[in-house]
Amino acid sequence: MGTLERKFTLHVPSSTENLALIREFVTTIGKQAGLDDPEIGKLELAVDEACANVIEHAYGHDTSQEVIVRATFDADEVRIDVEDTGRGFDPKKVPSSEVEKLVAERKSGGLGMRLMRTLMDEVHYEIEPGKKNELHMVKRIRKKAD
Amino acid sequence: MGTLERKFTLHVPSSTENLALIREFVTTIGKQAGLDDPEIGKLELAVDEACANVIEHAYGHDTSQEVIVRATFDADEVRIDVEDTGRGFDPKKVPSSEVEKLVAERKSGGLGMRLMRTLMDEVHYEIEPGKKNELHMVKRIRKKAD
Amino acid sequence: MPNPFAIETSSEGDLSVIQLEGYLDAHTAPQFEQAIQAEVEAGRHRIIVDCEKLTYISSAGLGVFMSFIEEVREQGGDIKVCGLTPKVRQVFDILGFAEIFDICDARRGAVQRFSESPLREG
Amino acid sequence: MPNPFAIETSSEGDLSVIQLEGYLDAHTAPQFEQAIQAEVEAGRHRIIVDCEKLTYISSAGLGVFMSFIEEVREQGGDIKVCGLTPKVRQVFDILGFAEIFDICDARRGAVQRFSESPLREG
Ligand SMILES: Nc1ncnc2c1ncn2[C@@H]1O[C@H](COP(=O)(O)OP(=O)(O)O)[C@@H](O)[C@H]1O
Ligand SMILES: Nc1ncnc2c1ncn2[C@@H]1O[C@H](COP(=O)(O)OP(=O)(O)O)[C@@H](O)[C@H]1O
Repeated sequence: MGTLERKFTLHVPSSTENLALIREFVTTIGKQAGLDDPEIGKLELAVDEACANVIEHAYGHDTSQEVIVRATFDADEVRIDVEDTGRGFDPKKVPSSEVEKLVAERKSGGLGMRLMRTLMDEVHYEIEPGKKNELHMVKRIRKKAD
Repeated sequence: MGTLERKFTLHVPSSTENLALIREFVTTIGKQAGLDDPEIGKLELAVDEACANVIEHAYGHDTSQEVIVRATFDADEVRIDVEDTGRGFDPKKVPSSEVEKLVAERKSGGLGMRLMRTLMDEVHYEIEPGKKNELHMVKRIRKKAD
Repeated sequence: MPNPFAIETSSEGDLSVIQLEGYLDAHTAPQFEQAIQAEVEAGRHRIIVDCEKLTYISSAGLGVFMSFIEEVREQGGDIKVCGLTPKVRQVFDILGFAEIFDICDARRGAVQRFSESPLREG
Repeated sequence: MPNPFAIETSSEGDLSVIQLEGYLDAHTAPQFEQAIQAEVEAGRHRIIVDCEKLTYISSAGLGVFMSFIEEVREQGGDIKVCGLTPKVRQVFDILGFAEIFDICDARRGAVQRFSESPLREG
Protein backbone atom coordinates (compact mmCIF):
# COMPACT_ATOMS: atom_id res chain seq x y z
CA MET A 1 0.00 0.00 0.00
CA GLY A 2 1.94 3.03 1.27
CA THR A 3 1.61 6.05 -0.94
CA LEU A 4 0.82 4.09 -4.08
CA GLU A 5 -2.20 5.56 -5.80
CA ARG A 6 -5.13 3.30 -6.74
CA LYS A 7 -7.46 4.24 -9.57
CA PHE A 8 -10.98 3.04 -10.28
CA THR A 9 -13.47 4.11 -12.95
CA LEU A 10 -17.12 3.25 -13.47
CA HIS A 11 -19.28 4.18 -16.48
CA VAL A 12 -22.99 3.44 -16.26
CA PRO A 13 -26.11 4.49 -18.15
CA SER A 14 -27.78 7.52 -16.61
CA SER A 15 -30.52 5.79 -14.65
CA THR A 16 -31.35 5.79 -10.94
CA GLU A 17 -31.39 2.02 -11.27
CA ASN A 18 -27.58 2.20 -11.31
CA LEU A 19 -27.19 4.17 -8.08
CA ALA A 20 -26.96 0.93 -6.09
CA LEU A 21 -23.99 -0.19 -8.21
CA ILE A 22 -22.36 3.23 -7.87
CA ARG A 23 -22.67 2.90 -4.08
CA GLU A 24 -21.10 -0.58 -4.11
CA PHE A 25 -18.28 0.84 -6.20
CA VAL A 26 -17.64 3.67 -3.76
CA THR A 27 -18.02 1.47 -0.69
CA THR A 28 -15.41 -0.97 -1.98
CA ILE A 29 -13.02 1.89 -2.58
CA GLY A 30 -13.68 3.44 0.83
CA LYS A 31 -12.90 0.12 2.49
CA GLN A 32 -9.69 -0.38 0.54
CA ALA A 33 -8.67 3.17 1.37
CA GLY A 34 -8.96 2.28 5.05
CA LEU A 35 -11.90 4.53 5.95
CA ASP A 36 -13.99 3.45 8.94
CA ASP A 37 -17.67 2.58 8.51
CA PRO A 38 -19.17 6.01 9.29
CA GLU A 39 -16.74 7.65 6.88
CA ILE A 40 -17.53 5.09 4.19
CA GLY A 41 -21.21 5.86 4.75
CA LYS A 42 -20.53 9.56 4.17
CA LEU A 43 -18.54 8.93 1.01
CA GLU A 44 -21.25 6.60 -0.29
CA LEU A 45 -24.01 9.13 0.33
CA ALA A 46 -22.11 12.07 -1.15
CA VAL A 47 -21.41 10.20 -4.37
CA ASP A 48 -24.99 8.92 -4.55
CA GLU A 49 -26.24 12.52 -4.24
CA ALA A 50 -23.80 13.72 -6.89
CA CYS A 51 -24.82 11.01 -9.35
CA ALA A 52 -28.53 11.34 -8.62
CA ASN A 53 -28.18 15.03 -9.52
CA VAL A 54 -26.46 14.20 -12.78
CA ILE A 55 -29.14 11.64 -13.68
CA GLU A 56 -32.00 13.97 -12.78
CA HIS A 57 -30.74 17.47 -13.53
CA ALA A 58 -27.83 17.21 -15.96
CA TYR A 59 -29.42 14.53 -18.15
CA GLY A 60 -33.11 14.90 -17.26
CA HIS A 61 -33.46 11.10 -16.93
CA ASP A 62 -32.22 10.46 -20.49
CA THR A 63 -30.96 6.90 -19.99
CA SER A 64 -28.99 6.90 -23.23
CA GLN A 65 -26.50 9.22 -21.51
CA GLU A 66 -23.58 8.10 -19.38
CA VAL A 67 -22.49 8.90 -15.84
CA ILE A 68 -18.79 8.51 -15.15
CA VAL A 69 -17.38 8.14 -11.65
CA ARG A 70 -13.62 8.18 -11.18
CA ALA A 71 -12.07 7.43 -7.84
CA THR A 72 -8.49 7.45 -6.68
CA PHE A 73 -7.01 7.04 -3.26
CA ASP A 74 -3.62 7.07 -1.64
CA ALA A 75 -2.58 7.06 2.01
CA ASP A 76 -4.01 10.53 2.60
CA GLU A 77 -7.28 10.95 0.74
CA VAL A 78 -10.00 9.57 -1.48
CA ARG A 79 -10.74 11.72 -4.53
CA ILE A 80 -13.94 11.33 -6.48
CA ASP A 81 -14.73 12.93 -9.83
CA VAL A 82 -18.23 12.69 -11.26
CA GLU A 83 -18.36 13.57 -14.93
CA ASP A 84 -21.25 14.28 -17.27
CA THR A 85 -21.78 15.94 -20.64
CA GLY A 86 -25.23 17.25 -19.80
CA ARG A 87 -26.93 20.53 -19.23
CA GLY A 88 -24.62 22.02 -16.61
CA PHE A 89 -25.58 24.71 -14.11
CA ASP A 90 -24.12 27.48 -12.00
CA PRO A 91 -23.68 26.06 -8.51
CA LYS A 92 -23.32 29.58 -7.06
CA LYS A 93 -26.86 30.41 -8.19
CA VAL A 94 -28.41 27.49 -6.34
CA PRO A 95 -30.02 28.91 -3.20
CA SER A 96 -29.05 27.10 -0.02
CA SER A 97 -32.37 26.95 1.85
CA GLU A 98 -32.72 26.00 5.48
CA VAL A 99 -34.48 22.70 6.05
CA GLU A 100 -37.24 24.52 8.01
CA LYS A 101 -37.96 26.63 4.93
CA LEU A 102 -38.06 23.61 2.61
CA VAL A 103 -40.45 21.87 5.00
CA ALA A 104 -42.72 24.93 5.16
CA GLU A 105 -42.74 25.07 1.36
CA ARG A 106 -43.47 21.32 1.15
CA LYS A 107 -40.40 20.80 -1.03
CA SER A 108 -39.16 17.29 -1.62
CA GLY A 109 -35.77 18.42 -2.90
CA GLY A 110 -32.96 20.82 -2.18
CA LEU A 111 -31.01 18.73 0.30
CA GLY A 112 -28.44 17.08 -1.97
CA MET A 113 -25.77 19.73 -2.38
CA ARG A 114 -25.99 20.66 1.29
CA LEU A 115 -25.38 17.01 2.16
CA MET A 116 -22.42 16.69 -0.20
CA ARG A 117 -20.77 19.78 1.29
CA THR A 118 -21.31 18.49 4.82
CA LEU A 119 -20.16 14.96 4.09
CA MET A 120 -16.99 15.67 2.12
CA ASP A 121 -13.88 17.70 2.92
CA GLU A 122 -13.79 19.38 -0.50
CA VAL A 123 -16.50 19.84 -3.13
CA HIS A 124 -16.13 21.88 -6.27
CA TYR A 125 -17.63 22.00 -9.74
CA GLU A 126 -16.00 22.64 -13.10
CA ILE A 127 -18.82 23.36 -15.52
CA GLU A 128 -18.45 23.64 -19.30
CA PRO A 129 -22.06 23.28 -20.49
CA GLY A 130 -22.47 21.04 -23.52
CA LYS A 131 -18.85 19.93 -23.19
CA LYS A 132 -18.09 18.40 -19.84
CA ASN A 133 -19.19 19.05 -16.30
CA GLU A 134 -17.07 17.73 -13.50
CA LEU A 135 -17.64 17.58 -9.81
CA HIS A 136 -14.54 17.02 -7.70
CA MET A 137 -14.85 15.81 -4.15
CA VAL A 138 -12.24 14.85 -1.59
CA LYS A 139 -12.47 12.91 1.63
CA ARG A 140 -9.39 12.94 3.77
CA ILE A 141 -8.41 9.75 5.51
CA ARG A 142 -8.19 10.07 9.25
CA LYS A 143 -6.10 7.23 10.59
CA LYS A 144 -8.18 4.65 12.44
CA ALA A 145 -7.85 4.56 16.23
CA ASP A 146 -6.98 0.85 16.36
CA MET B 1 -35.99 -0.82 -22.93
CA GLY B 2 -36.61 -2.68 -26.18
CA THR B 3 -33.53 -3.03 -28.34
CA LEU B 4 -31.75 -0.07 -26.84
CA GLU B 5 -28.21 -1.03 -25.98
CA ARG B 6 -26.87 -0.36 -22.48
CA LYS B 7 -23.15 0.10 -21.87
CA PHE B 8 -21.19 -0.27 -18.66
CA THR B 9 -17.45 -0.06 -18.01
CA LEU B 10 -15.39 -0.80 -14.93
CA HIS B 11 -11.66 -0.16 -14.47
CA VAL B 12 -10.03 -1.51 -11.32
CA PRO B 13 -6.48 -2.12 -10.11
CA SER B 14 -5.30 -5.64 -10.89
CA SER B 15 -5.86 -7.24 -7.50
CA THR B 16 -7.98 -10.20 -6.43
CA GLU B 17 -9.38 -7.87 -3.78
CA ASN B 18 -11.42 -6.29 -6.59
CA LEU B 19 -13.04 -9.50 -7.83
CA ALA B 20 -15.98 -8.97 -5.46
CA LEU B 21 -16.66 -5.57 -7.02
CA ILE B 22 -16.34 -7.01 -10.51
CA ARG B 23 -18.96 -9.63 -9.57
CA GLU B 24 -21.33 -6.97 -8.23
CA PHE B 25 -20.86 -5.08 -11.47
CA VAL B 26 -21.70 -8.09 -13.59
CA THR B 27 -24.58 -9.18 -11.38
CA THR B 28 -26.22 -5.77 -11.66
CA ILE B 29 -25.92 -5.92 -15.42
CA GLY B 30 -27.26 -9.46 -15.61
CA LYS B 31 -30.30 -8.42 -13.60
CA GLN B 32 -30.96 -5.38 -15.74
CA ALA B 33 -30.60 -7.51 -18.84
CA GLY B 34 -33.39 -9.72 -17.55
CA LEU B 35 -31.38 -12.90 -16.95
CA ASP B 36 -32.74 -15.29 -14.34
CA ASP B 37 -30.73 -16.11 -11.21
CA PRO B 38 -28.95 -19.25 -12.47
CA GLU B 39 -27.92 -17.41 -15.66
CA ILE B 40 -26.71 -14.42 -13.63
CA GLY B 41 -24.67 -16.87 -11.54
CA LYS B 42 -23.04 -18.23 -14.68
CA LEU B 43 -22.23 -14.79 -16.05
CA GLU B 44 -20.81 -13.74 -12.68
CA LEU B 45 -18.57 -16.80 -12.45
CA ALA B 46 -17.33 -16.60 -16.05
CA VAL B 47 -16.29 -12.97 -15.62
CA ASP B 48 -14.69 -13.70 -12.25
CA GLU B 49 -12.63 -16.47 -13.87
CA ALA B 50 -11.63 -14.22 -16.76
CA CYS B 51 -10.52 -11.41 -14.46
CA ALA B 52 -8.78 -13.73 -12.00
CA ASN B 53 -6.74 -15.03 -14.96
CA VAL B 54 -5.80 -11.51 -16.00
CA ILE B 55 -4.77 -10.61 -12.44
CA GLU B 56 -2.77 -13.79 -11.95
CA HIS B 57 -1.42 -14.68 -15.39
CA ALA B 58 -1.49 -11.55 -17.57
CA TYR B 59 -0.22 -9.20 -14.86
CA GLY B 60 1.40 -11.65 -12.42
CA HIS B 61 -0.28 -9.90 -9.45
CA ASP B 62 1.23 -6.50 -10.31
CA THR B 63 -1.39 -4.31 -8.64
CA SER B 64 -0.24 -1.17 -10.44
CA GLN B 65 -1.86 -2.61 -13.59
CA GLU B 66 -5.48 -2.17 -14.57
CA VAL B 67 -8.22 -4.65 -15.44
CA ILE B 68 -10.99 -3.31 -17.66
CA VAL B 69 -14.39 -4.95 -17.94
CA ARG B 70 -16.82 -3.67 -20.56
CA ALA B 71 -20.37 -4.91 -20.67
CA THR B 72 -23.21 -4.18 -23.03
CA PHE B 73 -26.60 -5.71 -23.34
CA ASP B 74 -29.65 -5.40 -25.52
CA ALA B 75 -32.80 -7.50 -25.75
CA ASP B 76 -30.88 -10.51 -27.13
CA GLU B 77 -27.56 -10.85 -25.37
CA VAL B 78 -25.06 -9.68 -22.79
CA ARG B 79 -21.58 -9.07 -24.19
CA ILE B 80 -18.56 -8.88 -21.92
CA ASP B 81 -15.08 -7.76 -22.92
CA VAL B 82 -12.20 -8.15 -20.50
CA GLU B 83 -9.18 -6.12 -21.50
CA ASP B 84 -5.60 -6.13 -20.29
CA THR B 85 -2.22 -4.91 -21.52
CA GLY B 86 -0.28 -7.73 -19.91
CA ARG B 87 1.71 -10.73 -20.96
CA GLY B 88 -0.75 -12.39 -23.31
CA PHE B 89 -0.81 -16.08 -24.20
CA ASP B 90 -1.92 -18.50 -26.85
CA PRO B 91 -5.22 -19.97 -25.72
CA LYS B 92 -4.91 -22.81 -28.27
CA LYS B 93 -1.77 -24.02 -26.53
CA VAL B 94 -3.45 -24.36 -23.17
CA PRO B 95 -4.12 -28.07 -22.62
CA SER B 96 -7.68 -28.84 -21.62
CA SER B 97 -7.21 -31.52 -18.99
CA GLU B 98 -9.97 -33.68 -17.56
CA VAL B 99 -10.79 -33.01 -13.94
CA GLU B 100 -9.80 -36.60 -13.06
CA LYS B 101 -6.33 -35.96 -14.44
CA LEU B 102 -5.96 -32.68 -12.55
CA VAL B 103 -7.04 -34.43 -9.34
CA ALA B 104 -4.53 -37.26 -9.88
CA GLU B 105 -1.80 -34.69 -10.45
CA ARG B 106 -2.87 -32.75 -7.32
CA LYS B 107 -3.28 -29.60 -9.37
CA SER B 108 -5.09 -26.64 -7.86
CA GLY B 109 -5.60 -24.90 -11.20
CA GLY B 110 -6.66 -25.52 -14.76
CA LEU B 111 -10.41 -25.23 -14.33
CA GLY B 112 -10.98 -21.59 -15.25
CA MET B 113 -11.08 -21.62 -19.04
CA ARG B 114 -13.13 -24.82 -19.06
CA LEU B 115 -15.66 -23.12 -16.79
CA MET B 116 -15.81 -19.99 -18.94
CA ARG B 117 -16.46 -22.05 -22.08
CA THR B 118 -19.18 -24.04 -20.33
CA LEU B 119 -20.87 -21.04 -18.76
CA MET B 120 -20.97 -18.68 -21.73
CA ASP B 121 -22.40 -19.03 -25.23
CA GLU B 122 -19.33 -17.54 -26.92
CA VAL B 123 -15.76 -17.13 -25.69
CA HIS B 124 -12.89 -15.89 -27.78
CA TYR B 125 -9.57 -14.19 -27.27
CA GLU B 126 -7.85 -11.45 -29.29
CA ILE B 127 -4.26 -11.39 -28.14
CA GLU B 128 -1.71 -8.72 -29.09
CA PRO B 129 1.01 -9.25 -26.44
CA GLY B 130 2.39 -6.04 -24.98
CA LYS B 131 -0.35 -4.07 -26.69
CA LYS B 132 -3.79 -5.24 -25.74
CA ASN B 133 -5.37 -8.58 -24.95
CA GLU B 134 -9.10 -8.89 -25.15
CA LEU B 135 -11.43 -11.65 -24.15
CA HIS B 136 -14.91 -11.46 -25.65
CA MET B 137 -17.74 -13.43 -24.14
CA VAL B 138 -21.42 -13.56 -24.96
CA LYS B 139 -24.37 -14.82 -23.00
CA ARG B 140 -27.62 -15.01 -24.91
CA ILE B 141 -30.78 -14.02 -23.13
CA ARG B 142 -33.38 -16.76 -23.01
CA LYS B 143 -36.73 -15.15 -22.31
CA LYS B 144 -37.99 -15.90 -18.81
CA ALA B 145 -40.87 -18.31 -18.51
CA ASP B 146 -43.00 -15.91 -16.45
CA MET C 1 -27.23 -6.05 -5.07
CA PRO C 2 -27.12 -6.58 -1.32
CA ASN C 3 -30.61 -5.54 -0.31
CA PRO C 4 -33.20 -4.20 -2.70
CA PHE C 5 -36.06 -2.10 -1.48
CA ALA C 6 -39.34 -3.27 -0.01
CA ILE C 7 -42.22 -1.35 1.49
CA GLU C 8 -45.23 -2.62 3.43
CA THR C 9 -48.18 -0.68 4.79
CA SER C 10 -50.29 -2.05 7.62
CA SER C 11 -52.54 -0.56 10.26
CA GLU C 12 -52.59 -0.66 14.01
CA GLY C 13 -55.94 0.74 15.12
CA ASP C 14 -56.18 4.23 13.65
CA LEU C 15 -52.46 4.31 12.94
CA SER C 16 -50.84 3.52 9.61
CA VAL C 17 -47.50 1.78 9.79
CA ILE C 18 -45.25 1.99 6.75
CA GLN C 19 -42.34 -0.38 7.05
CA LEU C 20 -39.29 0.31 4.91
CA GLU C 21 -36.66 -2.27 4.09
CA GLY C 22 -33.39 -2.09 2.20
CA TYR C 23 -32.30 1.11 0.49
CA LEU C 24 -34.30 4.25 -0.01
CA ASP C 25 -32.64 6.32 -2.74
CA ALA C 26 -33.64 8.31 -5.83
CA HIS C 27 -34.63 5.03 -7.47
CA THR C 28 -36.92 3.74 -4.73
CA ALA C 29 -38.18 7.01 -3.20
CA PRO C 30 -41.15 7.21 -5.62
CA GLN C 31 -42.55 4.00 -4.10
CA PHE C 32 -42.32 5.51 -0.63
CA GLU C 33 -43.97 8.68 -1.89
CA GLN C 34 -46.87 6.68 -3.30
CA ALA C 35 -47.28 4.77 -0.05
CA ILE C 36 -47.54 7.94 2.04
CA GLN C 37 -49.71 9.60 -0.61
CA ALA C 38 -52.13 6.67 -0.43
CA GLU C 39 -52.52 7.06 3.34
CA VAL C 40 -52.98 10.80 3.12
CA GLU C 41 -55.58 10.47 0.37
CA ALA C 42 -57.45 7.91 2.46
CA GLY C 43 -57.56 10.48 5.24
CA ARG C 44 -55.16 8.50 7.39
CA HIS C 45 -52.82 11.10 8.83
CA ARG C 46 -51.41 9.26 11.84
CA ILE C 47 -48.43 7.55 10.25
CA ILE C 48 -45.52 5.61 11.70
CA VAL C 49 -42.57 4.98 9.40
CA ASP C 50 -40.72 1.97 10.76
CA CYS C 51 -37.09 2.09 9.58
CA GLU C 52 -35.78 -0.89 11.52
CA LYS C 53 -34.87 -2.72 8.31
CA LEU C 54 -33.89 0.37 6.35
CA THR C 55 -30.17 0.11 5.63
CA TYR C 56 -29.64 3.27 3.61
CA ILE C 57 -31.29 6.60 2.93
CA SER C 58 -30.37 9.44 0.58
CA SER C 59 -31.86 12.91 0.22
CA ALA C 60 -34.49 11.59 -2.19
CA GLY C 61 -35.91 9.49 0.64
CA LEU C 62 -35.63 12.29 3.18
CA GLY C 63 -37.40 14.56 0.71
CA VAL C 64 -40.49 12.37 0.91
CA PHE C 65 -40.66 12.82 4.69
CA MET C 66 -40.09 16.54 4.23
CA SER C 67 -42.78 17.11 1.64
CA PHE C 68 -45.63 15.47 3.58
CA ILE C 69 -45.04 16.51 7.20
CA GLU C 70 -46.76 19.92 6.98
CA GLU C 71 -49.89 18.59 5.33
CA VAL C 72 -50.18 15.68 7.72
CA ARG C 73 -49.76 17.93 10.76
CA GLU C 74 -52.29 20.41 9.40
CA GLN C 75 -54.73 17.53 9.35
CA GLY C 76 -54.06 16.82 13.03
CA GLY C 77 -51.82 13.87 12.29
CA ASP C 78 -48.10 13.27 12.34
CA ILE C 79 -45.34 11.22 10.73
CA LYS C 80 -43.37 9.54 13.50
CA VAL C 81 -40.16 7.74 12.68
CA CYS C 82 -38.89 4.70 14.55
CA GLY C 83 -36.19 2.04 14.42
CA LEU C 84 -33.45 4.14 12.81
CA THR C 85 -30.18 2.25 12.45
CA PRO C 86 -27.06 4.30 13.28
CA LYS C 87 -26.20 4.70 9.60
CA VAL C 88 -29.62 6.12 8.68
CA ARG C 89 -29.87 8.11 11.93
CA GLN C 90 -26.61 9.86 11.00
CA VAL C 91 -28.24 11.31 7.89
CA PHE C 92 -31.33 12.49 9.77
CA ASP C 93 -29.02 14.21 12.26
CA ILE C 94 -26.79 15.88 9.67
CA LEU C 95 -29.82 17.55 8.09
CA GLY C 96 -31.42 18.57 11.37
CA PHE C 97 -34.40 16.26 10.78
CA ALA C 98 -34.22 15.20 14.42
CA GLU C 99 -35.55 18.65 15.38
CA ILE C 100 -38.43 18.51 12.94
CA PHE C 101 -39.57 14.90 13.21
CA ASP C 102 -40.68 12.92 16.22
CA ILE C 103 -38.13 10.10 16.26
CA CYS C 104 -38.72 7.11 18.55
CA ASP C 105 -36.50 4.12 19.24
CA ALA C 106 -39.02 1.35 18.71
CA ARG C 107 -42.41 1.08 17.08
CA ARG C 108 -44.03 0.64 20.53
CA GLY C 109 -42.76 4.08 21.49
CA ALA C 110 -44.25 5.68 18.39
CA VAL C 111 -47.62 4.04 19.03
CA GLN C 112 -47.45 5.25 22.66
CA ARG C 113 -46.68 8.80 21.53
CA PHE C 114 -49.71 8.83 19.24
CA SER C 115 -51.91 7.56 22.09
CA GLU C 116 -50.83 10.58 24.12
CA SER C 117 -52.24 12.88 21.42
CA PRO C 118 -55.59 11.36 20.50
CA LEU C 119 -56.98 11.90 17.05
CA ARG C 120 -58.72 15.20 16.61
CA GLU C 121 -60.98 15.52 13.62
CA GLY C 122 -59.24 17.52 10.89
CA MET D 1 -19.49 -5.87 -0.15
CA PRO D 2 -22.44 -8.17 0.62
CA ASN D 3 -20.71 -11.04 2.40
CA PRO D 4 -17.02 -11.22 2.96
CA PHE D 5 -15.34 -14.51 3.65
CA ALA D 6 -15.03 -16.33 6.96
CA ILE D 7 -13.62 -19.72 7.82
CA GLU D 8 -13.83 -21.68 11.05
CA THR D 9 -12.28 -25.03 11.91
CA SER D 10 -13.67 -27.17 14.71
CA SER D 11 -13.60 -30.85 15.57
CA GLU D 12 -16.25 -33.46 16.14
CA GLY D 13 -14.53 -36.49 17.64
CA ASP D 14 -11.84 -37.51 15.16
CA LEU D 15 -13.42 -35.42 12.41
CA SER D 16 -12.33 -31.93 11.44
CA VAL D 17 -15.11 -29.62 10.34
CA ILE D 18 -14.15 -26.61 8.24
CA GLN D 19 -17.04 -24.22 7.92
CA LEU D 20 -16.96 -21.75 5.01
CA GLU D 21 -18.99 -18.56 4.90
CA GLY D 22 -19.43 -15.91 2.22
CA TYR D 23 -17.47 -16.03 -1.00
CA LEU D 24 -14.60 -18.32 -1.88
CA ASP D 25 -12.73 -16.85 -4.84
CA ALA D 26 -9.15 -16.22 -5.93
CA HIS D 27 -8.88 -13.66 -3.15
CA THR D 28 -10.05 -15.86 -0.29
CA ALA D 29 -8.99 -19.34 -1.52
CA PRO D 30 -5.52 -19.05 0.11
CA GLN D 31 -7.21 -18.93 3.55
CA PHE D 32 -9.09 -22.11 2.76
CA GLU D 33 -5.92 -23.74 1.52
CA GLN D 34 -4.16 -22.88 4.79
CA ALA D 35 -7.03 -24.29 6.81
CA ILE D 36 -6.96 -27.64 5.03
CA GLN D 37 -3.16 -27.66 5.05
CA ALA D 38 -3.20 -27.21 8.82
CA GLU D 39 -5.45 -30.25 9.30
CA VAL D 40 -3.41 -32.40 6.95
CA GLU D 41 -0.15 -31.42 8.66
CA ALA D 42 -1.67 -32.27 12.03
CA GLY D 43 -2.46 -35.72 10.65
CA ARG D 44 -6.19 -35.06 10.65
CA HIS D 45 -7.39 -36.51 7.37
CA ARG D 46 -11.09 -36.97 8.05
CA ILE D 47 -12.40 -33.57 6.98
CA ILE D 48 -15.90 -32.23 6.50
CA VAL D 49 -16.22 -28.96 4.60
CA ASP D 50 -19.53 -27.41 5.59
CA CYS D 51 -20.70 -25.05 2.83
CA GLU D 52 -24.09 -24.16 4.27
CA LYS D 53 -23.15 -20.48 4.52
CA LEU D 54 -20.99 -20.43 1.39
CA THR D 55 -22.70 -18.15 -1.10
CA TYR D 56 -20.20 -18.26 -3.96
CA ILE D 57 -17.34 -20.38 -5.24
CA SER D 58 -15.00 -19.94 -8.19
CA SER D 59 -12.39 -22.28 -9.65
CA ALA D 60 -9.79 -21.00 -7.19
CA GLY D 61 -11.88 -22.43 -4.36
CA LEU D 62 -12.60 -25.67 -6.20
CA GLY D 63 -8.88 -25.97 -6.88
CA VAL D 64 -8.25 -26.25 -3.15
CA PHE D 65 -10.61 -29.22 -2.87
CA MET D 66 -9.00 -30.74 -5.94
CA SER D 67 -5.40 -30.43 -4.80
CA PHE D 68 -5.87 -32.12 -1.41
CA ILE D 69 -8.28 -34.96 -2.09
CA GLU D 70 -5.70 -37.50 -3.32
CA GLU D 71 -3.33 -36.97 -0.41
CA VAL D 72 -6.10 -37.15 2.15
CA ARG D 73 -7.52 -40.36 0.66
CA GLU D 74 -4.04 -41.89 0.53
CA GLN D 75 -3.88 -41.31 4.25
CA GLY D 76 -7.14 -43.19 4.72
CA GLY D 77 -9.18 -40.05 5.16
CA ASP D 78 -11.57 -38.10 2.98
CA ILE D 79 -12.90 -34.62 2.30
CA LYS D 80 -16.67 -34.76 2.46
CA VAL D 81 -18.69 -31.75 1.39
CA CYS D 82 -22.05 -30.79 2.89
CA GLY D 83 -24.65 -28.04 2.85
CA LEU D 84 -24.14 -26.88 -0.74
CA THR D 85 -26.56 -24.14 -1.74
CA PRO D 86 -28.00 -24.52 -5.25
CA LYS D 87 -25.74 -21.77 -6.60
CA VAL D 88 -22.56 -23.42 -5.34
CA ARG D 89 -23.83 -26.91 -6.15
CA GLN D 90 -24.28 -25.83 -9.77
CA VAL D 91 -20.53 -25.17 -10.06
CA PHE D 92 -19.59 -28.52 -8.49
CA ASP D 93 -21.89 -30.20 -11.00
CA ILE D 94 -20.61 -28.35 -14.06
CA LEU D 95 -17.08 -29.50 -13.32
CA GLY D 96 -18.03 -33.07 -12.52
CA PHE D 97 -16.92 -32.68 -8.88
CA ALA D 98 -20.04 -34.55 -7.79
CA GLU D 99 -18.47 -37.74 -9.17
CA ILE D 100 -15.19 -37.22 -7.37
CA PHE D 101 -16.30 -35.88 -4.00
CA ASP D 102 -18.64 -37.36 -1.46
CA ILE D 103 -21.35 -34.70 -1.23
CA CYS D 104 -23.93 -34.88 1.57
CA ASP D 105 -26.94 -32.72 2.22
CA ALA D 106 -26.35 -31.91 5.87
CA ARG D 107 -23.40 -32.10 8.21
CA ARG D 108 -25.09 -34.97 10.08
CA GLY D 109 -25.00 -37.03 6.92
CA ALA D 110 -21.30 -36.42 6.42
CA VAL D 111 -20.55 -37.41 10.01
CA GLN D 112 -22.66 -40.56 9.51
CA ARG D 113 -20.76 -41.44 6.33
CA PHE D 114 -17.43 -41.17 8.11
CA SER D 115 -18.72 -43.44 10.90
CA GLU D 116 -19.46 -46.07 8.27
CA SER D 117 -15.78 -46.10 7.29
CA PRO D 118 -13.88 -46.10 10.59
CA LEU D 119 -10.43 -44.62 10.77
CA ARG D 120 -7.70 -46.94 9.53
CA GLU D 121 -4.17 -46.06 10.52
CA GLY D 122 -2.35 -44.41 7.59
N1 LIG E 1 -25.29 17.98 -11.81
C1 LIG E 1 -26.21 18.95 -11.94
N2 LIG E 1 -26.55 19.41 -13.16
C2 LIG E 1 -27.48 20.38 -13.31
N3 LIG E 1 -28.10 20.97 -12.28
C3 LIG E 1 -27.80 20.58 -11.03
C4 LIG E 1 -26.86 19.55 -10.80
N4 LIG E 1 -26.76 19.36 -9.46
C5 LIG E 1 -27.61 20.23 -8.90
N5 LIG E 1 -28.24 20.98 -9.82
C6 LIG E 1 -29.22 22.06 -9.55
O1 LIG E 1 -29.12 22.43 -8.19
C7 LIG E 1 -30.37 22.24 -7.52
C8 LIG E 1 -30.14 21.78 -6.08
O2 LIG E 1 -29.61 20.48 -6.06
P1 LIG E 1 -29.73 19.61 -4.74
O3 LIG E 1 -29.28 20.43 -3.58
O4 LIG E 1 -28.97 18.36 -4.95
O5 LIG E 1 -31.26 19.30 -4.53
P2 LIG E 1 -32.28 18.53 -5.51
O6 LIG E 1 -31.45 17.71 -6.44
O7 LIG E 1 -33.08 17.72 -4.59
O8 LIG E 1 -33.06 19.59 -6.19
C9 LIG E 1 -31.12 21.25 -8.37
O9 LIG E 1 -32.51 21.37 -8.21
C10 LIG E 1 -30.65 21.61 -9.77
O10 LIG E 1 -31.37 22.72 -10.25
N1 LIG F 1 -5.50 -13.80 -19.37
C1 LIG F 1 -4.47 -14.66 -19.42
N2 LIG F 1 -3.23 -14.20 -19.66
C2 LIG F 1 -2.18 -15.06 -19.72
N3 LIG F 1 -2.28 -16.39 -19.55
C3 LIG F 1 -3.50 -16.91 -19.32
C4 LIG F 1 -4.64 -16.09 -19.25
N4 LIG F 1 -5.70 -16.88 -19.01
C5 LIG F 1 -5.25 -18.14 -18.95
N5 LIG F 1 -3.91 -18.17 -19.13
C6 LIG F 1 -3.07 -19.40 -19.18
O1 LIG F 1 -3.92 -20.52 -19.33
C7 LIG F 1 -3.78 -21.43 -18.24
C8 LIG F 1 -5.11 -22.10 -17.90
O2 LIG F 1 -6.00 -21.15 -17.33
P1 LIG F 1 -7.24 -21.63 -16.49
O3 LIG F 1 -7.94 -22.72 -17.21
O4 LIG F 1 -8.06 -20.45 -16.16
O5 LIG F 1 -6.63 -22.28 -15.17
P2 LIG F 1 -5.73 -21.59 -14.04
O6 LIG F 1 -5.89 -20.12 -14.15
O7 LIG F 1 -6.27 -22.14 -12.78
O8 LIG F 1 -4.33 -22.05 -14.31
C9 LIG F 1 -3.18 -20.62 -17.12
O9 LIG F 1 -2.45 -21.39 -16.20
C10 LIG F 1 -2.29 -19.63 -17.90
O10 LIG F 1 -1.07 -20.23 -18.22
